Amino acid sequence: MSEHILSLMTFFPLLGMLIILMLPGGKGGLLKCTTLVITLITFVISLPLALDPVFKTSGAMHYTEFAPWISVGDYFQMNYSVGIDGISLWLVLLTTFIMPITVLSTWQAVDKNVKGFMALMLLLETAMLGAFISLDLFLFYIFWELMLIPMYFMIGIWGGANRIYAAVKFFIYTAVGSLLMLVAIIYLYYYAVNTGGVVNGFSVTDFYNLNLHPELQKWLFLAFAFSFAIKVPMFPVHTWLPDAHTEAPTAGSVILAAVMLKMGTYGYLRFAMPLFPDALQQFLPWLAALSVIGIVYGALVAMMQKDVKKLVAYSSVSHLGFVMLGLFALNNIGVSGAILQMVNHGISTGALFLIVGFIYERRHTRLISEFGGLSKQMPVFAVIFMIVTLSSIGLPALNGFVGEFMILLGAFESELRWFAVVATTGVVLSAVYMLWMYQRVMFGKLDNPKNQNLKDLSVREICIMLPLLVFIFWIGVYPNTFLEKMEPAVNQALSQISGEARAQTYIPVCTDAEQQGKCPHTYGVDAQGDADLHL
Amino acid sequence: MENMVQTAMQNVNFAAIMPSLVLTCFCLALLLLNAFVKRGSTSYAAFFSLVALGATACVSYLAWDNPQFGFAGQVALDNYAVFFNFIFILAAALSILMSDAYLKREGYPVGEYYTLILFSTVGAMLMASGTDMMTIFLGLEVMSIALYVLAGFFRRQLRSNEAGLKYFLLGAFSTGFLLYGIALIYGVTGTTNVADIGSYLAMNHHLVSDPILVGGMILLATGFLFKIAIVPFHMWTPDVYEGAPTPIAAFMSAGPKAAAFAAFMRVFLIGLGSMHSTWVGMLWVLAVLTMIVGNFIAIKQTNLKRMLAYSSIAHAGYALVGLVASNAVGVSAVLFYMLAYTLMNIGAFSILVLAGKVGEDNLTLQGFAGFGYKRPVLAVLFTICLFSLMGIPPSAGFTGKFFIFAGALNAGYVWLAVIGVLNSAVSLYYYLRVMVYMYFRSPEEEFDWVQLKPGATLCAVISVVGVLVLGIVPGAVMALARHALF
Amino acid sequence: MIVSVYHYMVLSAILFSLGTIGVLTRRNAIVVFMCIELMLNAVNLTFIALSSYLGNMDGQIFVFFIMTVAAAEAAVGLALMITFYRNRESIDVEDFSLLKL
Amino acid sequence: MYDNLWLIPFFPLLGFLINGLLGRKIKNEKVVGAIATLAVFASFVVSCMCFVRLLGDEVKTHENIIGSWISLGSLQVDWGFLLDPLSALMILNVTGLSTLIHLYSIGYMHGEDGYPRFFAYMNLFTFAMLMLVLGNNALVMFVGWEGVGLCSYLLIGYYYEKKSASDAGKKAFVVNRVGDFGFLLGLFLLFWSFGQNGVWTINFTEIAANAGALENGGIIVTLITLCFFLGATGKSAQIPLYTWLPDAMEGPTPVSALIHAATMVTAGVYMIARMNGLFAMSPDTMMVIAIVGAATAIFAATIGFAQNDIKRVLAYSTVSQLGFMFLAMGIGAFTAGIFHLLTHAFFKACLFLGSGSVIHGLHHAYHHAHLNHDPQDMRNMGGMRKKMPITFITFFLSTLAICGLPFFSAFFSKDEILWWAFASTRGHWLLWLVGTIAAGMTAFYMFRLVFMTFFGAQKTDPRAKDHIPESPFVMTFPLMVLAALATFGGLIGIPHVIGDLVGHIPNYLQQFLAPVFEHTQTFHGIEAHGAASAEFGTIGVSVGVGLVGIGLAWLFYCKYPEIPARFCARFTRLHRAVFNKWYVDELYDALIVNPTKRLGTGLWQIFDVCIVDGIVNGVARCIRGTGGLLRHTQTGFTHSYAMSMVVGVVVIIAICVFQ
Repeated sequence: MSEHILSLMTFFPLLGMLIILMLPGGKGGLLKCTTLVITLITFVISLPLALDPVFKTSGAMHYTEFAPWISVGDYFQMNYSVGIDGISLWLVLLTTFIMPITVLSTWQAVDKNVKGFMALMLLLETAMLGAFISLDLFLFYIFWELMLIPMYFMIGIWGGANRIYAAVKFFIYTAVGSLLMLVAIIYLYYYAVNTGGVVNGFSVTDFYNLNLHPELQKWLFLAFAFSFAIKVPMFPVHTWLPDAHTEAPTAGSVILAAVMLKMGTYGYLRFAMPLFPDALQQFLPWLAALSVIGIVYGALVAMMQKDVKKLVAYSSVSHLGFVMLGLFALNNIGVSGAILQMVNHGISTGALFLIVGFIYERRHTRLISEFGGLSKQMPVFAVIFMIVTLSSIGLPALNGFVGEFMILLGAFESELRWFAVVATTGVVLSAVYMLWMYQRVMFGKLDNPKNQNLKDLSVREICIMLPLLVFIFWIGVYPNTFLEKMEPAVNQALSQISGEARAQTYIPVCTDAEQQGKCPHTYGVDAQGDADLHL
Repeated sequence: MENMVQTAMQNVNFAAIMPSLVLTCFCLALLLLNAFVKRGSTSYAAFFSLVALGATACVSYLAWDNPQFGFAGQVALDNYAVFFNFIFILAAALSILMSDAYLKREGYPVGEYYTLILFSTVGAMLMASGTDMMTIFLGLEVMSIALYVLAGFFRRQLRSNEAGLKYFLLGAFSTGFLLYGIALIYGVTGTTNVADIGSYLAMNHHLVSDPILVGGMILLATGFLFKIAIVPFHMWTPDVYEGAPTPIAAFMSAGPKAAAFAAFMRVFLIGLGSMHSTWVGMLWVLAVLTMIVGNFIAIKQTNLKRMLAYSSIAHAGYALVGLVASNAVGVSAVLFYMLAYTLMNIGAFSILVLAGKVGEDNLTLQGFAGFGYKRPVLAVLFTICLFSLMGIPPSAGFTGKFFIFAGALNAGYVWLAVIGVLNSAVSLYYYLRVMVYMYFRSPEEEFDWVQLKPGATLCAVISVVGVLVLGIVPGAVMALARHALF
Repeated sequence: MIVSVYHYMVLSAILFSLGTIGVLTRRNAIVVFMCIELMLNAVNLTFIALSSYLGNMDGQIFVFFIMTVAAAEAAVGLALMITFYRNRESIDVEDFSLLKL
Repeated sequence: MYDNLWLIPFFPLLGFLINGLLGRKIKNEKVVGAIATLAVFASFVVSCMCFVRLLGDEVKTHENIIGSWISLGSLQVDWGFLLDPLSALMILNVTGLSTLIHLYSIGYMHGEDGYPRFFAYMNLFTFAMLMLVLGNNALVMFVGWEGVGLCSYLLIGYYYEKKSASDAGKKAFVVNRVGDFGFLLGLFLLFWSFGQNGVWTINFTEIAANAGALENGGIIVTLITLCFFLGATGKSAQIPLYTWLPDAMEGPTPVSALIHAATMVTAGVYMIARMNGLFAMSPDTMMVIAIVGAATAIFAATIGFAQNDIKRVLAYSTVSQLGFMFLAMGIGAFTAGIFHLLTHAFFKACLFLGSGSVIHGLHHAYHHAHLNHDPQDMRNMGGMRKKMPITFITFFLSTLAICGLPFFSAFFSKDEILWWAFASTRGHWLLWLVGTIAAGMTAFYMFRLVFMTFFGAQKTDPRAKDHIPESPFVMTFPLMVLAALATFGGLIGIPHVIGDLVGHIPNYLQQFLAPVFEHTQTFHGIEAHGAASAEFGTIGVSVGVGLVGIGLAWLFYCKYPEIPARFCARFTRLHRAVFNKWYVDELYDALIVNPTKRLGTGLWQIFDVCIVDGIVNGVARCIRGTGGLLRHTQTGFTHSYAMSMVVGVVVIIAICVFQ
């Protein structure tokens, strides 16, 4: 049981999807409840992972499962190989934790073909969890691409006015990147095989040990980095995000912000950086520069937005910039801060999108100018909104601060000192755009007649927000709960990147590795043409 | 005198042509049957031909791992041929499944239709197992002549006539090139037997750059590339697919294309393997051109049949990449891809058959607005096929492309692979657009004319299941494809 | 002068080219088809010449096949043309213009 | 006892939670007010106990670690508190004043809607402020640092329906954030530079202990301290970041008294005192601080001349007084700075509350008469002393104190600062001069205020004038207490010269604070040396200047009230400039705010929409365009198809054969 906990957790939502498809389409309530239950069960399944003390002591992969999957002689070998360490642990839990909340948030928001929506949500959850736990690049890629499909439909079917453009843009934008990564993955594999590297399938952990030629690393890294950069999204390939976020239904935006963006950052930390350390060193300044530009740029652009949702979307660009900077600091403070900030961003920005959803459901507009003085009408909402805003600003003793502080401190301790200095201005700017938005929405006279009789948050909506608030304070006041479990894994990853772990010699993994070493022969290229090919 | 006869008789080995033989017999039987059954219903013929195909499949299966050679090296029923036979049979069976209701709807309930499909299948099988230019040529013609008729089968429909005529004229034209190529190669090597050509050229390597031989090689390639629909020999494809009856378009895009590939690869890898350096560059360029032209023009299409025609050109380009790689991975990837493509493309066509009105004027993007809400099940099946054509996992399309590009990269054709994936990124656009219309637009029609005809529906379901299976556990089939290499 | 295989080759090449040019230029579908036949016969000529030059029969056997196939093609082709003519009252190749772009 | 330090911030937090969560359920104002006040009072009691305990204790520094906060590798941060003489004084100051002001607010805020909200915020503020002063490391201090900023944001924007109020709140927060930017950078630099020497710490005691690790007067330490000072200027409203404080007067008056006079704004001073060892290591920074302080002192004073809003005058006077404190810190007179911090807390709190009482009265009157004049405009006041005697007396005493008349509290603190400025090893006679002039100006505009408000003819609207009540006891009681403190509070720090005169009264404050500052001062040889005569001289001068200021004020605003008008008419441009605060806000808008906004829009509209998306959509459009062109090769004519085949073949043959 416990050794299959990851598979169980990952594929349970898929099972749930089938159940949903069985149910009659008419009964929206039933469908929503079922989905809620399924996601909750998934969350419960994933809980033991969080409680397991093993992560405190070892940074290796745990709960690993391995099964040969596609094995075609000397051609290639793909395995179903999954595992989890202190890094993916929190992202997995973030996913399972955020899903029930998003389902709850759809209660009123989604009324047309609920069945499809719920099915897609569950499919999406499986895809996201799968991507976080895959240790085989091929498997990872499958889940990575699979994620696009549900989100594409979510945006396209339940989205706003400009949804078609947004959906198609989202799909193609992201796919272009990942297709290049696919080429890189295959190339990496055959390079490994043909140069006699011992790899068991597309296993990342084996690829870590390859000593790739720097020139080669450069190209492969670029392919990976580009693909992940689009997902993050890093400046300047972030332009799909505002559209996607703005058009997506609330649940979609929440998932997109809370989990899917983390795919990119996670991809950097798990794949791009440790696989190609030399290339990373080569591009580090440029990438750091892009992240810092992203921080400032996102903030400046967010400041001038007229649409609340777009504003939050751009703020994501800024926050993710922080995360990337933390990763590139390449020291345990920065990287741990980055991982923590991934979780924080998931919670805070997720909460912000939910909040935007609340007022959107009430007023069916997202234009800041349409609001004003709401706090008179909706005091509870005002309080929650304020707390979330502050956590997104990074007020000390709330979650945002710990992450940002560690990231900046880490960056400052590393070679990226000056980048850190520039990035710190983001602290000022975030206050500007968030508070300005809060002021324009919540403060002032309640003069717009349409806002005169808005209802304050319902019990359900408060229940949606409460768990998030709990974590906002928890991470802010006692982040060690999370830090202590990610520290060993982070150190592992860092030693991987710094190349200390790379010195170890290849361990033979599968028996026919020697034949794999030989490149499958080529027809008739040589004039004599090997006779054994002929009839 | 006597021992001459002896040797001749020794060379006769009916086992080597058994599948074609069996199927031919069934065809003749069906022809007679048609003569005695009164017009109106063709279900019996469809059923009969399915049985025929089943039988043929069994017969071919006997030859798996038990290769049969005969007729002085004219035919070889090796695993390679058997694998392709299965593709042809599958393609034919699926098209036949969707045809019955279709013919009724369009008002051509004629049994000969099935006979013709079976005949062209026979031709395809001959091509796949032919190891001599003569057999290959014969197979090609048997296949094509049947297809000429099928393309123009709706004889009261001008579009269909036009499709048939265009296909016929251009097909015959390309045959001319093919034959001239064969003749020239014959002139240089003194034989029409593929293996002998190969060994001859391997021994006299100086001939490889001989202009006559090179010219012959290219003319020969032209003949095959025409059938595969490779730029610049692709032009007939959209017109013919659009004009031909939909099931025939589906069949043509799968079976004959695969057959042409089968023969093409056999001839070029074994017969002209020594000239690899000469033709690989040419195919590299043609593959790139084909992918680009196919995808780029498909973007502008509004008629779905025509769009699928262009997409089939693009897919021929992807498949050709595997041949350019011309290593074990690449070639078996082509085998796999042909199977995958057969499934996903015929699946897509079967939805068109089900969704079409009489005359099929509604098979446009606009015509599919809101299809997803009115006919959810069909729409989902269609969607899966389209995602597979895009190459999004987990689908046969993805694994197929993955293997193809794996071959290319293994052989070191990085840029070819990059161009390939970028092209499939382009292709996303027009496939996604279909879904945009199906799901993101509100329905304008009730689609009440759409009934789930058992045959076509079964066909769709089979294809989709196949697509998913090949997408999730492609290992076994790919292993077969690997095992099927000559 | 001695008529060598090269003369045959050249002649057939010329015939083939004539056929090709015909296909490209003539408008009447039947004439176009006859041009194709001309190409095929050029091929036949090549085969015969080469076969006698090389001294093996394969070429000549091939020719029989080609002739047969050509006959079959002719049958099918003419049938198609007739059906087309029925609907369009023309077999001008320029009139096959319903399907395009 | 020391292990219960955490109780001190805990009680206000508790109060905040109760009022914050249940406040709206508790309908009764009295209960809400009582809860809040008692919460603060409780922590005041605890603080007193700690203080007393510390007085009698040999060991002067005690830490109380609650638990670990962030613990990762070299970064080890605790939730910990530090009690030493400095923080002991501060907690007394904070909790004491806070209690009084809470008490006052019960009366002042009576009948406001959002009454619980107000007290919740006030408690939260007290909590944050206590975290700030008690924190045993820079990060916990930063929690308080930002926390007080947040509360001031919330309380300034208390009347959130007024745009001006919420604007002011936002401005305060953002400007403070600019300061925090400096604070953070300083923190990073500190952590890093200490780390270079193997000590990874941001703990104050360890910083003090390892300060030697850094190069004395080196660039690093200068940078660190300058960064921290930037933080201080933000929090304590010094040039260039002082602009938010006057606007902050949009908040209710008790808020101004507690946050923007007595406690929060002095956080910067406290922070410097807390890290005096570090600051003392960089004479350059010290000089910068001193100059900025002096400049602020005099600059703010000038603006104080021309304001008519009673609270704004007090606000600028606060800025100016803070300038004095920074001057003190800059010249190494840490004790004097803290001393002035305390005395200023007393009298400025009293002044604000007094003005509040006046405003309250006028507001009441206007309300009664259904007028909506501005109750804060001094031009509508005058002759108040008869209407509200207690307020007047307390206010007058505090004014005398701020003017530094002999034996009032500021007399001792301010004069000590000036003496240090004159005689300190880090001082300079120019600094002294500026300070003295500023003192004189203070006297002038403060008495201008007093005369305009309490003396002369009553200029209040006749319909309202008869309805101005004296404030209730809950409001006057704090006034009296504070007035008393303002009057006699100075006696805790009598300078030696005077002490010797009267007969060996020691400087208690100096003795008490010695453990914190003495080491630094001796180590860096910071001291004020000079003859007693010289010290008496400076004292005399400043007192004289003060009297002159008062005299001028009397001339202008009692004797010949027409003079100011004529003066304004004479120097119109100058007056307008001063009246508009030297146009500094406008300058900042023009130089920073608007360009940033324009940049934001530009980046969005041009870079995002045009360039990036332009490229993205452009590529798509190109592909579609190419498709449209290629499409036309598909003419539908069999000839052209055949032609393409032939051409294809010919070209390929040509390439392959003739290459």
